[in-house]
Amino acid sequence: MEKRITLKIAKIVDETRDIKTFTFNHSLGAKPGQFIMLTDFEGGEKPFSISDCSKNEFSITVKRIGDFTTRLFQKCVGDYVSIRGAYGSSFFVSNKKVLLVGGGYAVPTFNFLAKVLLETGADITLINGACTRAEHVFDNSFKNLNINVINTTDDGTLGEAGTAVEIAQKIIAQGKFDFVYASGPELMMKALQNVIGDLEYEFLFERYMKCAVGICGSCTMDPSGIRLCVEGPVLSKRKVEKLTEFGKYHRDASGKRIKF
Amino acid sequence: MEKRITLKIAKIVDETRDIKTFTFNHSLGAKPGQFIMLTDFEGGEKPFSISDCSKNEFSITVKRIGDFTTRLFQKCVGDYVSIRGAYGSSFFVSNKKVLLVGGGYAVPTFNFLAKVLLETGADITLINGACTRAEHVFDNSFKNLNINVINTTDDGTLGEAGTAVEIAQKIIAQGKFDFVYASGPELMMKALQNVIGDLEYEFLFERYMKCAVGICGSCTMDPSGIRLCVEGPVLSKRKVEKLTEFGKYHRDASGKRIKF
Amino acid sequence: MQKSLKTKFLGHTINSPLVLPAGVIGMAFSGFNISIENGAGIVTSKSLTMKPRTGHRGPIIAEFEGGFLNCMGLCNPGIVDGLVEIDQFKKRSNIPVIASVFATSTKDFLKLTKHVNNSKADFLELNLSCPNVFDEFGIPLSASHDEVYKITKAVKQISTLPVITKLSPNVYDIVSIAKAAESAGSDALCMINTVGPGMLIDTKMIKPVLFNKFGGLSGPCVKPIALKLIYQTYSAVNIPILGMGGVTYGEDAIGMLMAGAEVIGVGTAVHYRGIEVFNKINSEIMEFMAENGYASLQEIPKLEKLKM
Amino acid sequence: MQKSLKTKFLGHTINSPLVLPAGVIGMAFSGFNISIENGAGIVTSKSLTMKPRTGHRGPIIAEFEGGFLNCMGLCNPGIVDGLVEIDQFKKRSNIPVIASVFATSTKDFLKLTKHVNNSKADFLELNLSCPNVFDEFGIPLSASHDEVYKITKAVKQISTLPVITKLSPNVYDIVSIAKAAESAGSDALCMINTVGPGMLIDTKMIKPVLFNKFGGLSGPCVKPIALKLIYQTYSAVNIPILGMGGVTYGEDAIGMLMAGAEVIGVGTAVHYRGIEVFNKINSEIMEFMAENGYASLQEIPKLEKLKM
Ligand SMILES: Cc1cc2nc3c(=O)[nH]c(=O)nc-3n(C[C@H](O)[C@H](O)[C@H](O)COP(=O)(O)OP(=O)(O)OC[C@H]3O[C@@H](n4cnc5c(N)ncnc54)[C@H](O)[C@@H]3O)c2cc1C
Ligand SMILES: Cc1cc2nc3c(=O)[nH]c(=O)nc-3n(C[C@H](O)[C@H](O)[C@H](O)COP(=O)(O)OP(=O)(O)OC[C@H]3O[C@@H](n4cnc5c(N)ncnc54)[C@H](O)[C@@H]3O)c2cc1C
Ligand SMILES: Cc1cc2nc3c(=O)[nH]c(=O)nc-3n(C[C@H](O)[C@H](O)[C@H](O)COP(=O)(O)O)c2cc1C
Ligand SMILES: Cc1cc2nc3c(=O)[nH]c(=O)nc-3n(C[C@H](O)[C@H](O)[C@H](O)COP(=O)(O)O)c2cc1C
Ligand code: FES
Ligand code: FES
Repeated sequence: MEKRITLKIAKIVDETRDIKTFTFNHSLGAKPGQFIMLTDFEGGEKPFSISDCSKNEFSITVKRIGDFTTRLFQKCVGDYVSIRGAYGSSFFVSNKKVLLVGGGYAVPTFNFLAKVLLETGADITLINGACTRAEHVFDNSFKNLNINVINTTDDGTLGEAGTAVEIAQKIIAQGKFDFVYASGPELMMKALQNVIGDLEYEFLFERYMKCAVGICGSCTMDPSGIRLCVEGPVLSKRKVEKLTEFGKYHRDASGKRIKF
Repeated sequence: MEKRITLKIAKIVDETRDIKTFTFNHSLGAKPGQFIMLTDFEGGEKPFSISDCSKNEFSITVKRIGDFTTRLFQKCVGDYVSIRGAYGSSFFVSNKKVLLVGGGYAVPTFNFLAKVLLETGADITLINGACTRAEHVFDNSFKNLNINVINTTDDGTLGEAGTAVEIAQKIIAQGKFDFVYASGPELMMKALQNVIGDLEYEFLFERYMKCAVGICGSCTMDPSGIRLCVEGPVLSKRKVEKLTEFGKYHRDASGKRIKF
Repeated sequence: MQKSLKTKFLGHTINSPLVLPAGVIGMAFSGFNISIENGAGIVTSKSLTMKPRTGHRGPIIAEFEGGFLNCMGLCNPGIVDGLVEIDQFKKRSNIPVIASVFATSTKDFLKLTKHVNNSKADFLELNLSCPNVFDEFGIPLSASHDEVYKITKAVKQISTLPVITKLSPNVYDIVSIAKAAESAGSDALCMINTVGPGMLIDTKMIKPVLFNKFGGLSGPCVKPIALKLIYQTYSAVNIPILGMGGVTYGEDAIGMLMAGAEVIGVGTAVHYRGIEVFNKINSEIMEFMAENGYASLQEIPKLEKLKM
Repeated sequence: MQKSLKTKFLGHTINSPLVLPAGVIGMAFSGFNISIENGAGIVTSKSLTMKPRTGHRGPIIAEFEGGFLNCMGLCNPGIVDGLVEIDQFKKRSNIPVIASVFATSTKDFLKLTKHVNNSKADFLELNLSCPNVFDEFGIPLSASHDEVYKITKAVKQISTLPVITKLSPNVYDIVSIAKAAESAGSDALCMINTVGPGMLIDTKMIKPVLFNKFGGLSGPCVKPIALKLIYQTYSAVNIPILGMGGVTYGEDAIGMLMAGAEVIGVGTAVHYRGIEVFNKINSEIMEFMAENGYASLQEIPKLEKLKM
C-alpha cells in the first residue's frame, strides 16, 4: 500500500457542468492508466484515474454522479483531501501508430497517456467521444498536443455525429493502426472489441473497489480472478479475451452480480 | 536489534579447565570489543565478547562460572545455540604504539583486536595476565601474531610474576606508548587508571545485561546514564573519567547496587 | 518434493496446508480460482450473512507499521448468492471450500447452516468473532463461553458438514472459549480473527482514517498474539486448529505448526508478497523441511504442551 | 520555538510533553539523567515492588515485525533502593519523576504508597497491568473494575502525591475500567501497558524464544490499539491521560494528543531511534506545529469525542 498522504487541492477546473479536474502539488510518480484512492474522511473512498502527472503535480478528472462526488464538487482550492496510490497496472507504451478510443469522464486519462506516448514518438489518433456537446471534455488540452483528434458526440452537437465505436470501426477498417487503447463505458469497449479485428489492444476497466491493494476481493474478474486493482485496471487483449463477465455483469459493494 | 540467529556450534577448544572457545560458522560482521547475546532457551541469555571474527566465522571464549556457563560447557559440536548481535561500541583502531592490558577470560577479545590493529600497522604490546598458569589463556594464538607478548601470573607460575598492572606501570613509565587498551576485572582496570598517567585509553566494561539493546536500563552507568550495551562496553578515557561507579559498585539482576 | 506438502484436514486430502482465510480475496468464485492457481490448499468464502451487506463506507482499510487495520463491515452478497459462487467454483475444482457464515443469533446461524447443507461447500465455519461490527452487534459472541457453546451445539445438530468455530483473540481466557466450542462438538477451531480493534488518525484533517473509526489488526504484527493463543489452545483441546494471523513467510507457517496448528491461513500477506504468496510459502516450507530433515508435515514437531 | 513545547501536567510545568515510561531505561538515577539530557519532560521509575526482584530468566526480550515482546518479570531493586535512585536524581534536577509501583494486594499498595510519600517523587503511578507475571499473579488487576476501584480509592486516601492509574489494553471494556479509576479519585490515567501477551518460536530449536514463553507487545505495532483505547477513554472521562504505545515519530505523538492524551510516553522507540528519540520527537512536534499554525500544544485540536 503506497503510504497515505493528505494534500491540499491546488487547482480546480470546471470541464463541464458535471466534470471537474482537481490538481495537487505532489510528486506521485504514476504511470498512465493508474489510479488513486481518494477520501475526505466523511464517508467513502473512491478510485479515480490520473488525468495528468508531471514531476511535481498530478490531476484527476471527476464526474459528479453520487454522494461522494457531489461532496467533492463542493470543495475549494486549499481544502484537504487524502489520497493513496498510485495503484494498478498501466498502459503499454507503444512507439507506433496508435488509436485511443475514449468516452465521457474516462477520456482524460488519455491526456496523461498521450503525453507519455508522444515522448516515445508514437503517432496518435484520439477519438474523444461523448453523448452531447455539454459532456465533451478536455478539448483544449488535446489541442495543445501533437495528436490527431476526432471529436464525436452521439447527437452530433460537437464533432462528428455517432458513437466513438462507429468512428473507430471506420478508421480501423482503413488499416492504419498497430495498437488500440480504450477507456470508457464497458459496453462501449465491448462494442469496440467486436470491430477491432486482429489488432492488439488494452482496455481500462472499472469495477467496485474497496481496498485497492488486492486483498478484499471486491474487484476480482471472472473466471480467473484477476484483481482489477492490482493486475488491472488496464488489461491486455490476451486477458480481456478470457473474461467471462466483460460486458455482461459487474459486482456492487456487497459483491452481488449486477447485469449491465 | 540485530536479528536473532540459531547456529550449530562448529568447534570447541578447551583453553583451560574452566575456559573454552566456541566457534560458529556465520558471517557476524563484528568489530573488536563488541559482544553477542547467547542463549540455549533453557534459561538465561548472556553477553560474551567476540574473541575472533573473520568473514565466515566467529568465536567467543567463555569462563565456566555459574549455571548458564556450566550448561554451555556441556554442549557438543553440532548442538544449537541462538545468538543475537553483534552489539555495542568497539575499540578505537590506532596505528601507533599501543599497549593491551588484559586479565583472565577477558583477554581473548584482544586476539580479535590485535588482528585488526595489525592491519593498520600498529605496534602492539600485550600484557596477558592471569592469577596462575592454569588460568592463562590464548598463549598460542598470540604467538602466531606479530606482537610483543608479556605473560604474567600473580603467582609467577607462568611468565613474569606480578599483576598485569604492575608490569604495565613499569613499561608505561618507559614512555613507549601512545594508547592503552584494557579488558579484565574492573578493579584491575581501576588500578591501571591510577598508573596510566596522561595516556589516552579505552577500557572494556562488564555490567549485568538483559536486553542488550539499550531499553531495559539494567546497564546504565552512574551518573550520566551511559548504557553499557549501546554506548559501551568499550568506553574512552573521557567517558571513564566521568564514571562515579567505576571500581566502586555495579548492579545485579534486580538493579541493586553491589559493592566491589 | 511437492508430494511432501500433502496432508489431511478433517478427512480431506489437501495439496498444501495453506488456507485462504475468510474475507481475503474470496468474494467471488474467481477469487478462489486465483488463490488455488497460486498454491492455496483450501479456500474460505467471505463470511456470509442472511441478507446482502454493502459493508462500511470507506476508507475501510489502512496500513500501519506491521500490518493493516480493516473494517470491511462484513460486506457480502448474502448467503444465497454467496453459495452460488462456491458452487460455481466446485463445478471445476475439488479443492475443499470452507463456507464462512456470520449471524447474531442461534436462529440465524441455523438458517445459514441449512443453506450451506444444500451447497457444495466442504466445511462450515462459524464466524463468532468479527470485531468490526461492534456498533451494530456489540461484543463478539466469541467473548462469551456460553454463546460459543450454545451456537456451536445447535449448529452441530443439523450441520451435514464438519463445523469449524472461528475464535476472536480479544478475550481473557482463550482456553475456556476453545473448550466450549470443543465440548459443543466443533470439529475444528479457526484462530485468530483480527486483533484489537485499533484506530489511526489523520493529523492534518484531524479525523480517524477509517470511516468506521476502528478496525481489526491483521498482518505480521499480530503473529506473536496468534502464536500464543494457538499454543495455549493446542495445549488444552483435542480438535485440530486452523491457525492464522500474520503468517507471511515459510518460517511463520512452521512456527504456527509448532505452536499446534494443523493447517495455516495466509491472508494479509497476499498484500506484502503478492498473490504468489501461497506458492512462495509452500516452497519455503519445503526448503525448511529439506534443511532440517523432515520428510512430511507430520514429522515437524510441536512444542511441548503447556502445563495447565 | 523551544518555549512552545512547555505544558502543564497535574500542576507541574514541563519542558516537553514526552515521558519516559515505566520500565524503560529508568532502573537507576543515571537512566533518568540520560533521558532528560535527551529531551524527556518527565521520567518514570521501573515499577517498584516491596522486595527486590531479579525478574525472569533470559531471553527476556525478542524483536518481531513492528515491535518487541518483553517479559522482564518486574525486575527491580525493591521500593527502598528504588526510591534512593529517585531521590538521588531529584537532588540535581527538578524534572518531575513518576514513582511506579506494583503489588498484588491493597495492603501492599498502601505500604508502597507510604514509602513513596516519604520520597522526593512527584507522582505515584499504580501499575495494575503488568502482563508478564501472569504465572505468578494471574489476570492483571486492571481487568477488574472492582479491583481498580478498590485499590485506587485506598491509595488515594493516604497518598500525598497525585495518583496515576496505569491501565492494561487487554480488557473488553476500557471505559468502565477507566471510569472506575476516575471515580476512585485517580488524578490521571496512564495507558497503555503492553499488549497481548504474545509468543515467538525458534523453529530450529523448537522452543519459545522467551524463556517465560509469553511477553507483552510494545512498539509501533501497538499504536493503533493505544490510539483507539485512549480515544475511547478520553471520550468518557475527565481526568488527563498519559498516552503511550508505539509512539516513534512526532506524527505519532500528535496523533496521541488528538486522540486525547495530554502527555505522551516514548518507550520502545528508544531502540528504534536511539536515546536521542526524545529530542527528535520534540523537534518533529514543533515542525508540525509550525507547518499547521499551532502556537502551543494546547492549540492542537482533539478529535471530536465519541458518542457513548
Ligand atoms: C479504476 C477506476 C478508475 C476510475 N476513474 C474515474 C475517473 O477518472 N473519474 C471519475 O469521475 N470516476 C472514475 N471512476 C469511477 C468513480 O470511482 C465513481 O464515479 C465514484 O466512486 C462514484 O462515487 P459516488 O459516491 O459519487 O457515486 P455512487 O452513487 O456511490 O455510485 C455511482 C456509481 O459509481 C460507481 N462506484 C461507486 N463507488 C465505487 C467504488 N468504490 N469503486 C468503483 N466504482 C464505484 C458505481 O458504478 C456506482 O454505481 C473510476 C473507477 C475505477 C474503478
Ligand atoms: C560486555 C560483556 C562481555 C562479556 N564477555 C565475556 C566473555 O567473553 N567470556 C566470559 O566468560 N564471560 C563474559 N562476560 C560475562 C558473562 O556474561 C558471565 O560470565 C555469564 O553471564 C555468567 O553466567 P552464569 O549463569 O554462568 O553465572 P551466574 O552464576 O549467573 O553469574 C556469575 C556472574 O556473572 C555475571 N553475570 C551473570 N549474568 C550476567 C548478565 N546477564 N550480564 C552480565 N553479567 C552477568 C555476574 O557478574 C555474576 O555475578 C561478559 C559480560 C559482559 C557484560
Ligand atoms: C480485508 C479483510 C477481511 C476480512 N474478513 C473476514 C471475514 O469476513 N470473516 C472472518 O471470519 N474473518 C475475516 N478477516 C480475518 C481473516 O480471516 C484472518 O482471520 C485475519 O486477517 C488474520 O490473518 P492474516 O494476518 O493472515 O490476515 C478479514 C481480514 C481482512 C484483512
Ligand atoms: C522493556 C520494557 C519494560 C517495561 N516495564 C514496565 C514496568 O515495569 N511497569 C510498567 O507499568 N510498564 C512497563 N513497560 C510498559 C511501558 O511502560 C509502556 O507502557 C509500553 O512499552 C508501551 O509503550 P511503547 O510502545 O512506547 O514502549 C515496559 C515496557 C518495556 C518495553
Ligand atoms: S479492491 Fe480489494 S481486491 Fe481489488
Ligand atoms: S542491557 Fe538493557 S539497557 Fe543495557
